[in-house]
Amino acid sequence: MSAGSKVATMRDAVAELVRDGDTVVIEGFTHLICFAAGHEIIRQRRRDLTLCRLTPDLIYDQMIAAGCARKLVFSWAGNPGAGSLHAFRRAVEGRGGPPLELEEYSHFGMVGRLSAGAARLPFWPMRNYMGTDLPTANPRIATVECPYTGERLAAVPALNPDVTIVHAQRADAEGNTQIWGLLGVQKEAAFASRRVIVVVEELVDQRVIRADPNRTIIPGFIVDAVVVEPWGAHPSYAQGYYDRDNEFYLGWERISRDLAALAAWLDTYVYDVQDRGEYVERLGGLERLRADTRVSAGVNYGF
Amino acid sequence: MSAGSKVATMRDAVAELVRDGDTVVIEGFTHLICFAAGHEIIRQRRRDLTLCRLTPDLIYDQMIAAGCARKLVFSWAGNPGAGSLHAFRRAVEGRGGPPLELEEYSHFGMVGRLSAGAARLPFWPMRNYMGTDLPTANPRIATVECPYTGERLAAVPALNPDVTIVHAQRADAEGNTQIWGLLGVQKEAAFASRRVIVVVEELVDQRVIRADPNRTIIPGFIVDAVVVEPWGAHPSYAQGYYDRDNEFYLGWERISRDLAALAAWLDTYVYDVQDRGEYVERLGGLERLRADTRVSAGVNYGF
Amino acid sequence: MAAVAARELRDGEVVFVGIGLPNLACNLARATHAPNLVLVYESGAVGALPERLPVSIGDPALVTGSLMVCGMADVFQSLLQNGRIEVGFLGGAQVDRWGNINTTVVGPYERPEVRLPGSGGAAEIAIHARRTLVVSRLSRRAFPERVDFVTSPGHRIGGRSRAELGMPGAGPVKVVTDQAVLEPDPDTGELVLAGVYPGVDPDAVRSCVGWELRARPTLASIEPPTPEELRLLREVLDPRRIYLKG
Amino acid sequence: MAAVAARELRDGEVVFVGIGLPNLACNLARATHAPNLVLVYESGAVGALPERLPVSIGDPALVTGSLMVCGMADVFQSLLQNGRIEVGFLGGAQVDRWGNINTTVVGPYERPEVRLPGSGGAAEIAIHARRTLVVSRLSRRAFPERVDFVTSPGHRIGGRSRAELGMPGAGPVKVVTDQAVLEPDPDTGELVLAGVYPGVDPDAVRSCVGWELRARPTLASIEPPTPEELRLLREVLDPRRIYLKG
Repeated sequence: MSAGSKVATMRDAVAELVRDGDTVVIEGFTHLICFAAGHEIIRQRRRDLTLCRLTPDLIYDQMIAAGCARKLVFSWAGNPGAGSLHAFRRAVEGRGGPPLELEEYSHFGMVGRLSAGAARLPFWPMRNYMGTDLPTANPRIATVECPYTGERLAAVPALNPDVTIVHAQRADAEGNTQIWGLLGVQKEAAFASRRVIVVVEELVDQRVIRADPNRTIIPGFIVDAVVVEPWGAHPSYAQGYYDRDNEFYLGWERISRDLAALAAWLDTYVYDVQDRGEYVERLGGLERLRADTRVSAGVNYGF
Repeated sequence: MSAGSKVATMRDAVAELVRDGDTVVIEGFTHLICFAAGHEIIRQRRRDLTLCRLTPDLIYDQMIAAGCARKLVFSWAGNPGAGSLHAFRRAVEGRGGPPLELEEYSHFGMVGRLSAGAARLPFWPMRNYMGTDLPTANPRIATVECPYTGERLAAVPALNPDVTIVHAQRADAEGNTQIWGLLGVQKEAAFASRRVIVVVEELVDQRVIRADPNRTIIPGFIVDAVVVEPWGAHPSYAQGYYDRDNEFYLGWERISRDLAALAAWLDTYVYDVQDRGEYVERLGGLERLRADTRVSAGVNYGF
Repeated sequence: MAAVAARELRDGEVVFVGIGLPNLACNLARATHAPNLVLVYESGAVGALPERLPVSIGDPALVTGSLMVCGMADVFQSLLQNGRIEVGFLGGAQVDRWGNINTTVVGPYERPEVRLPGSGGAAEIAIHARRTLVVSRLSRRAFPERVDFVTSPGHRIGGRSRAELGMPGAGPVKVVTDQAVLEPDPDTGELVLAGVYPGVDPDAVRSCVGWELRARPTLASIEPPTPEELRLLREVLDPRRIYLKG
Repeated sequence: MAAVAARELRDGEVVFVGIGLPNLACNLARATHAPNLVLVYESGAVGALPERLPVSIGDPALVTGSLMVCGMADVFQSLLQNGRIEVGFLGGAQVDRWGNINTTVVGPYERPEVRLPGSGGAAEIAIHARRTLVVSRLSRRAFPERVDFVTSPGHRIGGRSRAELGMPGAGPVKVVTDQAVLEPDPDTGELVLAGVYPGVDPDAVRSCVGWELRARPTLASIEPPTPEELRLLREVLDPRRIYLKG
């Protein structure tokens, strides 16, 4: 069984599948954040996007600075372990930068929204938000009555993005995708989405996928394009491939504080480069982040 | 990190953790059905149990025949690929055998009940049952109103068993449990339950678990006892360990039809044996079912 | 029946496979015109390439070499309820005038004459699969005017249509039997005779159906299995004749 | 603060760990009196044994050699909402009289003076963890009478108790600062002075708190870090002083 190959360049995948005004999810919780896709979206100057992520992280801070975003849907907007997202803060604190509409939840709320989207349910129930000011800040957080106990639970609305972009360690040409290490909400985001782009460190033969089917998170039949982009998650990391570039995260504090420095950074590392390969070149290569080897043992699928 | 060992014999685990009147889940969809635990429950003559499983399978047919069950909660009560569960049918069709109360759902309904239980929610919403007679047969199938769209969805009540028994390929002494191949609803059943017994083909050093944490389905801190019982899932199967004993499933048709044959079978293979080892002996060993070797490659957890 | 059902499958489709004849039909289709069929089993095996005839929907042979194994919560929520299943197979002890199927009880639910296994995944497959194919041997017992219990809803239930009841899927598009093929009337959803097997008299079919079976203006004559289809079924897919009753 | 917080953890407990001081406190506890502490990170790493100081809650070092990695739906539903998390750590820009915490905005939500990161998992941790420990440096800015925004509810919110609001967890049992420890009054839930660090004047503490801080009848004197605790913190756990400000 081998349907047509879905392998595409990042340029073509973004050109075809990411459109102005789209609701976009680039997921990956600390692990496997697809900066390569975010940069291509900036290069292609997409506009009026509704950007959704639990943690906007540097990638959405960059996209906000570049003017791609109309709205941000999120649950934690900091620079993990390093400080603030200053493009985001400037916009929200009204200190210059394009205006930005916010729709704010907690992590559990965002997870519930994508779980509902993946199950094609209109809402997701949870015990949450009592006593917090979040429902006041975001009226989309509602309540639902239990048909058995009569108690009122919190509810969040389904999130069904136009396009979800997931970075993964490996996939085959049909898009059967395997991830290990932190899984975040990538599976839910992909199933909730109308269009799905998978970006991988390695394109593998389908035999590799079939040799360990329990590692498959996303089946090829829900994937629209497979982009092969080594180092595509830098400065975040890919378990077993490369470590997180903490110096980059720490350095972003200084760059993002300063409009001119931020603009210069975008020019040098996004607008003026053709593709991911050139980005890695300009950084002088990333071998220093290459992961060491801790290979797990296999398991027996025989019968 | 290594808390106290939870390793126990099947006799002690069942004596301590399975009580008369309990709501019991022995899950495993075709794969990893813990017959060893069912037989010990029969030997210890537990009574008035509410037995819950998507597919009662031979194990609950045997427990019903032995008089352990007061009630059955299920979604498909056949002998997979082989015919009927005759102890179950006799009870339901009023052709002798102890009376049996039924609470019937579809597979999705049972999965939803355990998902709600695992999330400690009182209900689980789904788009289901419109046009079917199931809600008439089972009034516990209700509806819930979406706070966003106003539409009425189906709802099923949470299932939180007193005890859940899960068979697995391997676990460490603390109960950190790994399963591959079909996963069924074991994870949900374990998290939904007040008490959890894990029965394994192999007890492994914690290093084996830690070498591949993505394979862990159940963390030790929700497990009460770990029982080491090779061949414990026979006549069902354990991927990578042994194949399904189809002759046994086919043969059950004849045995379960005939009250005398069924009683004789229970005497020979359950009541008159001390433990699983003796059961396997009486069957003349099960080497014929030993799985062949199809070991997957490992993945790199380095950073 | 397997060969006729197999022809209803299009290459590349995602199919929710049951055990027995549906499994044979899917593997026959894969071996002939639909090599890229994606077989999904309710047990959680996706893209299975069974090396032997699976004897249950949870057969280990469905796991080894498959594309993905997922838990059953994902099967029913992310695949079926999500609308990703294009074809679902259904069979049953009773199929009625409106394509409703009963796999629960013969007789009253509380005190059944025959207790059948029940829904399994059949209720939600009938509701969510984009379209379903029903496979059942023709007999007066199996095709009553009205089923004793609606396990899997068809085109009209208690007078209400699928649309009125809010069912996402299109319902049964074909009922494949051992003598003829029935299809729903596009307007009413009532099952009508669409075609007969070579040499089968439409009146013989009518006598096996518990209602006044109407027929399409022109009946399709159904191609018998080709020699190649027969060879695959008898020599490759079910050599021990576990599911092929002939 | 790390040492004082560490002492609040009991061996074998399941702890929802945040990054920074909470992480130091948990690893100090593991290295001393609580070797069997189970560290759970909201990123999905369970039973982590980090070989290096994690710089984020999703650090790859939390995965390698951990007991289990699960998706975030499982973290929040099967672990946190399920009631399996015994201790949760919280910190924040503002902690008020009733133990409510603000990590969302300073000033009005619509037009904040300072936009903070927001809840992350803090709202649900405050609601579901069996008990929580709050770690925050003492200052008048950080301890107002009333927070600008309730991100994580404490013991009394708009006059209503946790029980009235239906929160499963017990809420903050201790607020560990750099000068003193505050605890909720058992009856009212109001934070009161429970103990001071050696040489700290209770009035100095009062001057850093935006409400009339009451005190327990007898104040506990808090043991300073032992030489061993200091050695572990400074030489083993955070040699580069990333989180230890002294």
